Amino acid sequence: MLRDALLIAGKDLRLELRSRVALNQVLPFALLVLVLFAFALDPDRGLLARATPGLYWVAVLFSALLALQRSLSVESADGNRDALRLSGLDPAGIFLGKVLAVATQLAVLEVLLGVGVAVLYTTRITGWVLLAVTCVVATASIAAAGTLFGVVAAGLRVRETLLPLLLLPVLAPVLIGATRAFEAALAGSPSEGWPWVGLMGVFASLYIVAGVFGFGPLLEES
Amino acid sequence: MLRDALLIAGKDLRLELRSRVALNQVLPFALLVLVLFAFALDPDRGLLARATPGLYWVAVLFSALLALQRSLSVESADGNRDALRLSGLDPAGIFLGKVLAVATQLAVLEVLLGVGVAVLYTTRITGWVLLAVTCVVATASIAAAGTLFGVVAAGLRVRETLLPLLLLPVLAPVLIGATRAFEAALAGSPSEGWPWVGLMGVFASLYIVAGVFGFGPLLEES
Amino acid sequence: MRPSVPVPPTEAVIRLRGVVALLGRFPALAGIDLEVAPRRIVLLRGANGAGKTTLLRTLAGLIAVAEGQATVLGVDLVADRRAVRHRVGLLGHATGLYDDLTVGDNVRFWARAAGAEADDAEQALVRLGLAGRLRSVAVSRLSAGQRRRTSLACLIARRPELWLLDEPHAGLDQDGRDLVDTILREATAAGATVLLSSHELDRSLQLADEVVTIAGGVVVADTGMSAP
Amino acid sequence: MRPSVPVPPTEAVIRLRGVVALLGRFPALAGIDLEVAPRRIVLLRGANGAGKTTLLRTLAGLIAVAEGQATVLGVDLVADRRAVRHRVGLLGHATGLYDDLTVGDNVRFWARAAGAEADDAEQALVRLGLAGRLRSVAVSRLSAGQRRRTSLACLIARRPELWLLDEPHAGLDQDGRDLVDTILREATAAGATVLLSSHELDRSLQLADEVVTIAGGVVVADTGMSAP
Amino acid sequence: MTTEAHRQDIDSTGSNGTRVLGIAALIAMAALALFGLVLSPADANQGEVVRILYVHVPSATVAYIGCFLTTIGSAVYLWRRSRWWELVAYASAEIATVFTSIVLVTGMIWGRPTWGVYWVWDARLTSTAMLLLLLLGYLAVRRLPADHEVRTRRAAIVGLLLVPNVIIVRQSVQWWRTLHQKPTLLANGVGAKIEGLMLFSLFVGFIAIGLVFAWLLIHRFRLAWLEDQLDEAGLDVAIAERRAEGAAS
Ligand code: HEM
Ligand SMILES: Nc1ncnc2c1ncn2[C@@H]1O[C@H](COP(=O)(O)OP(=O)(O)OP(=O)(O)O)[C@@H](O)[C@H]1O
Ligand SMILES: Nc1ncnc2c1ncn2[C@@H]1O[C@H](COP(=O)(O)OP(=O)(O)OP(=O)(O)O)[C@@H](O)[C@H]1O
Ligand SMILES: [Mg+2]
Ligand SMILES: [Mg+2]
Repeated sequence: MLRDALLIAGKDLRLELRSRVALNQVLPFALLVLVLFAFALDPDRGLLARATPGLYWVAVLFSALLALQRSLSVESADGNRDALRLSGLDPAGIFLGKVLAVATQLAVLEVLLGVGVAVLYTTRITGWVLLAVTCVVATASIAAAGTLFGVVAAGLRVRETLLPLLLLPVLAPVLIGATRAFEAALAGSPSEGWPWVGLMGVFASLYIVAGVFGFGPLLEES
Repeated sequence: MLRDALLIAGKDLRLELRSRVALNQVLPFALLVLVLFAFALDPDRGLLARATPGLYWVAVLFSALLALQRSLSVESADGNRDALRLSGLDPAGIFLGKVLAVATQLAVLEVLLGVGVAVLYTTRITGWVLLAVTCVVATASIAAAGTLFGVVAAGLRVRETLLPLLLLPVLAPVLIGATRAFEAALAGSPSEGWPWVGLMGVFASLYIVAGVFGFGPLLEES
Repeated sequence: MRPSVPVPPTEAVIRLRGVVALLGRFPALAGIDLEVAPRRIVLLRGANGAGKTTLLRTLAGLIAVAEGQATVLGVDLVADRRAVRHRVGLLGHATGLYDDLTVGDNVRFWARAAGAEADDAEQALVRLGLAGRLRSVAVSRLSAGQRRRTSLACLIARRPELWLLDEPHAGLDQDGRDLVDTILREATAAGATVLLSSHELDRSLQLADEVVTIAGGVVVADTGMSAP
Repeated sequence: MRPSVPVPPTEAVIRLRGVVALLGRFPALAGIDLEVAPRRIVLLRGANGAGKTTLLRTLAGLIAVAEGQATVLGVDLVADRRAVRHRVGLLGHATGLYDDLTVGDNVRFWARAAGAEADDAEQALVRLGLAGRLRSVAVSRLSAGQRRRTSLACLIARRPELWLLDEPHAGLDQDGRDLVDTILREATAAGATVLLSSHELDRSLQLADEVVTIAGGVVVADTGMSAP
Repeated sequence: MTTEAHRQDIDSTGSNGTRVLGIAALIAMAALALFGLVLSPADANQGEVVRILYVHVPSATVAYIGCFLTTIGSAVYLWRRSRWWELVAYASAEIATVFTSIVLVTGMIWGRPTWGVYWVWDARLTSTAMLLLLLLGYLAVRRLPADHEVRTRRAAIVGLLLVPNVIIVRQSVQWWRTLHQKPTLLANGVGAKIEGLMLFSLFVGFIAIGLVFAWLLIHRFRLAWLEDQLDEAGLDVAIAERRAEGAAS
């Protein structure tokens, strides 16, 4: 299973290296979302400052949607899904591999986006540990839930529209949790943030377990 | 040209009738975006109320992205782009037809989303004329710019990610204009809103003209 | 090959001189010389990657001519390659159909787009055996060969002056193959010209009046306009 | 047909009894009976839409058996159709390649996924003439036939026990076609079994030991296990 | 219960059992109207609008039940491939969607006079909205334009995650300040006392809505089941037609 996961993750990251989609397109998009929000909320700077953690995570979420769509569209082209089913790779391995690749890309994105926020919105950053742990846990949740529901949507002509529909309500708790944790960290009271991290941990575990077991049946039906 | 436009629009709307993508998926997604924003901005209700017009248009924009992606993915499957180029249809006609189909779908979406916002965010609605005209002009701008840039992105493997990237900065002025016009309408001072509508009108015309002339060369590059 | 018909002394339908075409930076056509007289059926043969598809797409005005001279149906491709498009009919490897529309919808749409009558679409459907159950099946449900047939129906409905066919027999069953041959012979009889690529030599050599072999993006053998 | 080899009295590799398979609600297979002995090359023929692709995909364990009994390589498809998948090799109409990876990357990835060595991948590349310039070309740049070749290379590298080939000659040039035939003969010599669909009868009838004709989702003619 | 048994005994969506159930539901609804609208007193604080309570709260309860059934049905379907449970999941999801919508609508109608707004971003309200969206997502997948097996399998995965998700959404918002009524039935808070005829009317509401739920669910399930059977009956015809196609050529 682990071997299969690494094989798949390696393949996905190599695809990214060769096509540079995440680097050239998702990242600028994320920055763009930040700028757009700044526009939409502009007149009131105080408002912007207070809303920063929420906007950061909304931006991450929308970018994650793009990264996930890319990760899945790669598998649904021209019979690749069948090829995967025939390959004898462990479905759980495929799932973990894809989660790993997406999470890696998201992690890079989050760091860069964080720098972007700090600069654009002039936010003072405190509570590093909490921030880092929140990022890790939230990223795992997003990647796991995203890959799972991505496969629900994949292979259908309506994939591009169905994925957001399924994913956004599911990721809402992650959005809230990560936002609250960030707020706590930035407000200098990390102890209020940790329960949220725990909650997201539960969520991430739920989706990883669901993925490990559910990915097989999902991959099944073309 | 008009005949071609109607032919294309008819085909796109028939596709929607047969596959129901916009109805079943884009609309719920739009509502979802509204709910999500409310989450991200929650703790402070005053903030939400003040940001309503901006959020409405951000939601419209994201949903428009989905509708546009669908409208374009339909053309980029399996050689359809070549077929269009070979068909002898007037490129300007194709452009106008696709704009028409997207605008029709967006118009329906905006009305429903408007009802959603009015209820969810408990907004009192005034200045109907300004609101309606803003919607018409903004929709035309979004559909025109979206279709134009959509063709730039279409046919590339990274279309799903590239379109938002290209489109969002271009539509930022529309976003601002529509938001300010809505704010003016809701604040009961429509006279402040009309200049913005004029601005968007200029913008819409610009993109329609650009599309009518530029669509041919764009369609050219495979 | 068919017993040759005397070639009428008309202007060539296709005339290429040293044509180079680029895919990205790769010169898939590296200097093609070709001349095709009206009402002929010309077979294009060559190994995989020789440049057959690229040549057909260039002739249809889809790929720019990077170097050389090219005239198709009297239109100079270097000056304006769009002008030729609505007069040729290209059957490519891809089918150009809308997956979510039915067979009937697709054929009607593409026929109307090319300015043909609804009647032509109907006849094409009947001709290719798509007028029954299949008419109202979504294209995404079709078998590979049925998809090809639908694509062919769209082509027939538009009655092109120059037919450019990329492996027209591929995927079709025996009846379908015979039907294609009949249709092409009819088309030339009615004044059209046909250029087809194929790897199925037995059948294609029977069909063609003339054979052009390409390799590495250049013509390496040509039975010529006057050859029997 | 090839001069027949005496059939060894072993268990059948494929045994179908009244197999029904649905695509959506459409019974693309409407009661197939079929028996294939080991080390045979069986040709599947039939009109467009007859159900050849559906049959091959069902045998590969990709489509559920809705009614009837089906055993492939000793695995009961009704009970667990996943168990057979890694032992068969399917070449479908689609190629299953990653557009943005190179030919080499693709073949290596699918070979490793099937548990083959890097060496097998290398040999397959060489065998199909992809070891030169093409090795480092992205799959999206390939010609139709080169794409098919890459897909074949992936298949060869995994050395399946049962080869299920959907129009394996389609798109390949003359050399490619001959190569496919050679590879299939070698595979049966090494103990594998081959089932291929084809519309190219001349070539396929030469290759096959046995011919099965299907129409409307049922077998209408079968030269049988014992036929010459 | 086995698939076979059900195949035989269902031939219409009604049966003696459901007719009795239907009549009982009707009577209960009439009783609810009587108690809810006439006999029970208006609330001291809220006045007449409090009567919405008798529909609002029971609807929420049956919506929860529907969701649980969907998750359980999905799980059993994935585990045992039981078509029966799959249809239970599907039917319950649809009915749960209806009742969740009723909760939202009645809640909003109620909110306007009591809170002055139709909607607030309060924990319970938001989580109810999420629940509705998740149900819509489930139904969207179940009704995809794709093969039957594909739709059911994928919908089942979504259905499986329905209840856990709702619980998490609930958890995640429970620390938010809440405008919505705190649990009152079991608590003894000031001004939140509910007693006498009001309590009894609510009780009638539970019974009436519960019966309606059961009646709707059974009928929806049987409808789905019949559709399913029709598919299978149609299969023989389709197979014959398909074979004829071959014979013709
Ligand atoms: C859109 C607005 C509303 C929504 C979505 C909503 C949703 C719900 C839900 C889901 C429940 C069931 C809770 C549970 O059992 O866990 C519930 C119960 C209840 N609701 Fe609402 N509600 C809304 C508005 C209101 C309003 C305006 C009132 C009255 C002021 C109200 C009063 C109650 C009461 C008294 C209960 C029973 C509480 C208990 O005993 O647990 N609701 N509501
Ligand atoms: N960007 C690129 N880099 C390198 N080679 C390229 C690139 N784009 C195209 N090619 C090559 O150009 C050639 C295109 O050939 P073309 O598709 O015309 O072949 P064909 O004769 O139709 O072959 P087939 O019989 O396989 O269909 C191929 O050899 C392909 O590998
Ligand atoms: N949802 C559906 N509704 C109606 N017909 C369908 C549906 N799905 C598939 N079909 C039909 O099922 C058949 C599938 O046949 P299949 O793809 O197995 O044919 P094939 O023998 O491989 O044909 P070809 O030679 O063209 O590749 C086709 O006739 C197709 O039209
Ligand atoms: Mg080619
Ligand atoms: Mg087939």
